[in-house]
Amino acid sequence: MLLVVLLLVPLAIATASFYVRPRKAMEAVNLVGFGILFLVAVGLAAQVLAAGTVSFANSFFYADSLSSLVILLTSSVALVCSTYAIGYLRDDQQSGALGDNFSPNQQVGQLRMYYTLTPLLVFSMMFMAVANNLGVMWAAMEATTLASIFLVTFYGKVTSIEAAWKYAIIGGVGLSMALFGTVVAYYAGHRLAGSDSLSGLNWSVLAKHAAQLDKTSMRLAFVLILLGYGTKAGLAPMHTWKPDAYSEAPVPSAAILSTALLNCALYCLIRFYILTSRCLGPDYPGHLLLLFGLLSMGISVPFVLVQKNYRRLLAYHTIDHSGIMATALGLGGALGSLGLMLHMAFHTIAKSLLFLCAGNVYQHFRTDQFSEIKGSVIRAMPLTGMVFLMAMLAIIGMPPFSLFQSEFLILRAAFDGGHVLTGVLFVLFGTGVFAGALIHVGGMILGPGGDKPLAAPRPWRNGSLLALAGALVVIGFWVPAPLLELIRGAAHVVSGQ
Amino acid sequence: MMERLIDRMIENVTQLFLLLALAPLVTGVIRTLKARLQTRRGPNILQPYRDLGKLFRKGMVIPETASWIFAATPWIVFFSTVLAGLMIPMVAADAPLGLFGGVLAVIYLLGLGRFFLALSGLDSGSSFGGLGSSREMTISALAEPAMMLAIFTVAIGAGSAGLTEIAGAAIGQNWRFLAPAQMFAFAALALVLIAETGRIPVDNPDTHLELTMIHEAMILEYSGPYLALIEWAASIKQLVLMTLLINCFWPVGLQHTWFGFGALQGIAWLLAKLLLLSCAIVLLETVNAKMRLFRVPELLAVAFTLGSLALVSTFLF
Amino acid sequence: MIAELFLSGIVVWLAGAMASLALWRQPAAARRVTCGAALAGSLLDLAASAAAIFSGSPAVIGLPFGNPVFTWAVRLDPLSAYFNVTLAVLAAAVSLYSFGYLREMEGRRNLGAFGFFFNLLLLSLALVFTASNAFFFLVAWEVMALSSFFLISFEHEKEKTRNAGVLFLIMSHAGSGLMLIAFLVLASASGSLDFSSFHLLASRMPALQQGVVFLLFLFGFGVKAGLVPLHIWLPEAHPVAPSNVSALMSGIVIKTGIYGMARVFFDFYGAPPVWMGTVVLAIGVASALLGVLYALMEHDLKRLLAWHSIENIGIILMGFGAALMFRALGHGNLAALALIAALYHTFNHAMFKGLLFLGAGSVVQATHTRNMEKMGGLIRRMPVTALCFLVGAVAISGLPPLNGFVSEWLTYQALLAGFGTTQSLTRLMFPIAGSLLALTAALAAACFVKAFAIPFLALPRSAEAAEAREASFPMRAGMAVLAVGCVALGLGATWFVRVFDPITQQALGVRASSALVMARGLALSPGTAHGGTISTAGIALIFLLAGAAFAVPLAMRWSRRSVKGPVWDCGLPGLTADNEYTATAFSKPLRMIFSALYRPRREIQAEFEVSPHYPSAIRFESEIELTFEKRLYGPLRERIMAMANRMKGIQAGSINVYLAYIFITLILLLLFGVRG
Amino acid sequence: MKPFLDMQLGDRIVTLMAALVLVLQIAMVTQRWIVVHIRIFAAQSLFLAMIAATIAWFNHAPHIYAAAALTVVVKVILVPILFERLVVRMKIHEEIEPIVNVPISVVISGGLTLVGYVVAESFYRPEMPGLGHNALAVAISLFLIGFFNMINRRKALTQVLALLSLENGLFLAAISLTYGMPLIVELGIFFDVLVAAMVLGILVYRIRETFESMDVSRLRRLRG
Repeated sequence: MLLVVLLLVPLAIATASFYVRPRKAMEAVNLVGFGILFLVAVGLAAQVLAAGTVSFANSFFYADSLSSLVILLTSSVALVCSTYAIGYLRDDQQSGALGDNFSPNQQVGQLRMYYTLTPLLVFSMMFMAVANNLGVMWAAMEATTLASIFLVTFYGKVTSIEAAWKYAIIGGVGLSMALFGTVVAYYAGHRLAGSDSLSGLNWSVLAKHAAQLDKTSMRLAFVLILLGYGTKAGLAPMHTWKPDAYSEAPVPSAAILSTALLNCALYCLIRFYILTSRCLGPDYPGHLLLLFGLLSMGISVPFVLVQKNYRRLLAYHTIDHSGIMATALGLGGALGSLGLMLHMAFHTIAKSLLFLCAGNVYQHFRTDQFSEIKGSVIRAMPLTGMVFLMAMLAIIGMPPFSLFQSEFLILRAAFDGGHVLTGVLFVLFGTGVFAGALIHVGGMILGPGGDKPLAAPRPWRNGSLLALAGALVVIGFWVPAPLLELIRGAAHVVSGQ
Repeated sequence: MMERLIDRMIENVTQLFLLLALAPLVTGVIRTLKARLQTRRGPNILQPYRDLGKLFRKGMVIPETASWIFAATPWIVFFSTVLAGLMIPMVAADAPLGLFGGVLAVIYLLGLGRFFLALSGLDSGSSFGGLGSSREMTISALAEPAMMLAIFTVAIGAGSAGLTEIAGAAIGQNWRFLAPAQMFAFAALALVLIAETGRIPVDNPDTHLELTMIHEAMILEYSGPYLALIEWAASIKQLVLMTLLINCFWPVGLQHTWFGFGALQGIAWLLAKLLLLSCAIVLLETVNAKMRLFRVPELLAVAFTLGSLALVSTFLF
Repeated sequence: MIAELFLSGIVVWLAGAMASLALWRQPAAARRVTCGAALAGSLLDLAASAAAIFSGSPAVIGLPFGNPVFTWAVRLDPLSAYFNVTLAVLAAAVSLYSFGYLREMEGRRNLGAFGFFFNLLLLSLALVFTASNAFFFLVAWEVMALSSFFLISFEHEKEKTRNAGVLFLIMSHAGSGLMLIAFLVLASASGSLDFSSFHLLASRMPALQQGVVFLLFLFGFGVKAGLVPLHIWLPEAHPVAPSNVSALMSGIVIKTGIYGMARVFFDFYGAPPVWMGTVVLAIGVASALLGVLYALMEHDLKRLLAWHSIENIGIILMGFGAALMFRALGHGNLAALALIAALYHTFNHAMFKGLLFLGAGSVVQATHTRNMEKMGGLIRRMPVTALCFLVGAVAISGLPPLNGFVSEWLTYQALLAGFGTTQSLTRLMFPIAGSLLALTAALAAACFVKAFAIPFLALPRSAEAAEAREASFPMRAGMAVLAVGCVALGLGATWFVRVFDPITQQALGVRASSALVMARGLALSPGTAHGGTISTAGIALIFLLAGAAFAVPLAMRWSRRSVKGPVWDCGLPGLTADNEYTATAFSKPLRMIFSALYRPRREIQAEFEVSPHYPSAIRFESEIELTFEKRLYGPLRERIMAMANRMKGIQAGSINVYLAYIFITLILLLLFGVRG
Repeated sequence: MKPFLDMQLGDRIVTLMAALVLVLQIAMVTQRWIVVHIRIFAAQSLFLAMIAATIAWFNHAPHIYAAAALTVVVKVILVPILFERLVVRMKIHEEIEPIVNVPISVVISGGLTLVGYVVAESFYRPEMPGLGHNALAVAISLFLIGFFNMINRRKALTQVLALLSLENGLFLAAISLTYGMPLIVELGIFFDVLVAAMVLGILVYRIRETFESMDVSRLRRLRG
């Protein structure tokens, strides 16, 4: 039942904010709506913790701890970002960044587009998470692309249209590969339950009979799926759209894309990984995932080292981390899966925080080039500067922040599993990214300070900033027991143990 | 127990007396011999005593730029040198103050003195002092490894780093020093001795020619009793190093312990050997000219090579 | 009891950190809270660890925080306790000093942030020394690195400072990467992260693995300890930090590397192959020699001290190397001797290097420059500082009767005894190392003649130096504590070596002190056959007696006959500071002798007015080349950057190319992935 | 009515039409005129619908008729009309040279077809009814060629068309392998395709507006 509510809430938000007139109303609708959504997600998590799995409409909707974790993360990100967006978009509107020489009406139109498309995006992510049928899951995934394209073109700049085009085309190709994979998987399993029966594509069913699936088809299916959803997850070499899209979209949307949407793509990958590993044994999918994971981590290093633009830097960081998570999935096992799930949770917090900080800096300095900011952040905006530095240190795996713990787990899985080379490369790339990020971001935040005046107080933005920062610090020392339970549950789903 | 302590006291006092008394004499002897070798009449052998006496009676001029370091240095130098002197076997194998330190202590006590001497050289602010300190510290630093290698070799031969044991092990086998290891070590140590005591070809103790002096430059600002202390300490240091050299390598006549007649015998032998060594030094000084400062490292490099040769040859033979 | 004390120390530090951060708007309050908390925490820690050294069973303490996936626990065994004592003593002195030192910064800098990271540093150090499993160790390690990073880049408006901080953090992180790998290899062998499960584990692993893990640890910890050639960050980072932080950095932070090595070499390894000891010994010699050689050329007082840290780490490593070799050759007692020498020197270095940095801090605060050439004559303006600095200088030069001499003497003895332990050629290493140690010590003495004489003696070389003011009382007190420590550790050697019994017992199963102490605690002996003895106490005693009996009375008599007079200046009109020997001039002979290493570059510009023989002004400038920075790291960095720039071509912007990547991947996977 | 229930016949028809679809795909690679391009796409989709209908007839799988009908509605009627409108509004007629010139493109397409067969060959199951492997090979080839066509084209609109033709390959695979996905899934997919086509159309239009051209090789501002 909650599953349906979960879908209805964002739909309601979308329709409401499409029809209400004044800006404040739209803001209120979004804020309240996502607040409710978050509560619903928490409720669902509670149910899952109690019952193990929740399903509805003869298991057309289906949620286990894995999907419930993804839902929880998505809804919390959505809530924080909608809070942040209020301050962010108001600032944009005053500074006329929404598009030069726009009439007030057009500006409100822009805002409406944002406030309508974001809930739609969230809606499709929710749908993807609760859909039991792999085909429906695919459809939902495609819907996320469609919903987010016009968020990328939000500012209507030349570059943003270019970014949107690349996003759309590459994403489209990727998703059609994913669909192909789904079809083949269906073929691999369509003799279990009679064909054309809806349940033939139900994950719960396939997972049950994974052993009887047709092996050759599953091999093909997994390759296609890996490339397909890997494109959405931004695994190299399908990652090329990410830096463009993330650096052009409005910051709150970029935050959602780089955390929640990444989780969703990985979620799809995980679902198929489970099927494949149960059918073919963990080695075949595992090695492929390791290959792509390491490639993504490796490819992000040089770009981080010589990056000039901090929003693109963050994008490459996301590529790095999707690589890390793919590696974790490839390593599998109890440790690997636990590491993966913890990392997903931790990364979601840290990365969204980073994007919000970047947003603050961008709106104050009106540039996303390191060279033009040159170490005046800490002076002009002490809070943002501090949090930015902290979050950056967290994301590059510095203790006591939590990402170190998950990466430590993953590495341990690597060495215990005898993947020594993987472990060594992991550390090597990690150091490279560390160096690059530290040099650039450190140089941007610390320094003599420039002519920029002290930034004006911005309650909405800094509020959400502080909330996330607090969460980031606390979670390094103490993870709430239920959350940890949920994560462990998800890890169990992945490792099948 | 008690009388053991008293014996020690007596030994210490005796050796102390020997050090203080002999040191100027050795300097005097060397000077006179050198003069004679250069067919000069030269000063009286006892001249150094007279100099010291005169200096002690004189008043002194303290540079107004100097600090308390300047006043403290002569004492530290003097005491540390004498202390080092009590740690080496002169008459009998067991050094009176052997318990307080062995050869390492000797070297480092001399080092302590040198450290403060160099400080005082810089203390007055005169550029000569600085020049002297800089050169002194450089040369002694370069001399250090050769000395240490030689000592290691000797210690390895004797199976100990304690001077008492070293000397003791050497007693009786008077021709042991003919072993290649010993020879090399001896040569190395001899070179070091020359560098440390500031003799030609490294330094010229008699010169006051600005650009060539080393030790003299450091103490240029000293006068009166303080100068006396320092000069005395310098000659004691020379005596100590010479004794060290001869007693470690050629312990002829060295006694095992101090007892009445033997002690006298030991002293006699000591004097004889010192005389011999002085002659050698004089010979060396007259046939050599003083080196340029930047040739000195080469000399010490030779010493180091000799030391390592000695080491290797203990390994081979 | 121990546990409670230790925990309360941790809590006090934590509270101090939080409180001073909260008080960042009231500088004075923040300063007091910072230093007070640091001091109190150190004293508590001192009590706890001092008790822990001698308590038979190591205290295991679980920390109240931490998440269920990993356990956060500490264990206070003798080794950890020993390093904790070192930390606590130094930290106490430094926090005392900081009461006065930080007052300068009030209102000009954010003391709240400083206090936060300062206390956090102490906290993390204590945890690094005591962490009982690999995970927690790494957490503490990185927190330490982070807080040091923020303290180093505290004056981050200077670019040099920023770069130094970043360089430090990157290298430190690379080092911890190596450690991480090594730990995980061990963990995968033992199936647990607990240090207790690593005990003697490494020696049971296959030879190759053993060697690799050893090297990983050696270099991983070596980065932090500042071994040559991993040292380049150290002379950059230590000087730019505030001086009380530099004291901590050089005194104790680099010792975490030493602690890690001790933990690994003597706890995880049973009897390692001989080559390991040989490697450590060789690296130790190299670090000692290069450290002091570069120090000699330095005229930045704090940089000079930083280079000396590298030298002393080298000396400590000589002890470790010898101990490892002895262990491999089966000489437990000698191993104990060498280990004692190394650990003793660790403590000593913490004392005198901390003292020297604090002294340098007072001087820099008084003269507003780190350049020795602009100081001079300070012994009159700041006598106490000068005296303390002198004590430190004598101690670090290894001169009797202070503590530096004792530990170097022990090292010599170990090396001396080493020759007899084997017949193979490796035994030549011991005497060679010994002689190079002698060279190092002598050069250090030369260097500290310069480092003391140029700033403190003769005439002031600049206006600032001329009206320098003596350090405030807390600063003097802080320095005095450490100076007393240096003296006590020197004279009380025979008493102090007993501390090592539990450690050698734990590491090697040997209790050595009884063999080391002779003549009712009057003298110290190496405990080997005939090693010779040493009695610093006796030497000091004789000095005192002789001084009292002769020096004082005679000096008083002579002073009646003495007059103040001008310095001999070749008859030129009066001596000025320009006539004085400079630090550059002082080190000139060595610069020429070792020019092969330094590759000095000099340029002289003279302006002539009257005749070409009498220049009216001469500008002399000389600089040496830092070999490793220039030949090793520079090219490496450039190569990496060039490669990265070439890689950027991947993201050239053409969507057709982007699609082609995917297409090719797809084809390849279809052809080779699917059909298996 | 006998022959019309004969599997053999069905197999023949499906294979034949699949072959035609493949030919049309390759023709699309060679094609320069955008309008013709669109029409070929429509024709291809029509053949696909017929294949679907045939399969539905011979296997008595009524829900595939729905899929066929949807194909006709969406891909044969709506999308082509939409795009031709777009073409008219933007007054564009001719595609500029593809990146790889025509003959080589054809050769490459041939090679890709081969790849398709190589991959599909491992799926051949004698025990399974004949409609299987041949069509899969064609489907994969369609997919790959469509993909290649996307890489090969410079004009935004043609890339979109290539994308859609690539999805035709998917559709063929779906119906010939598994006799179509479950209906609701099909509905979802077709809805997505329709929306995607519209969204992409709008994008194309905005590109045309901002860049005064549809040449995507000009979209190279974002690098590094």
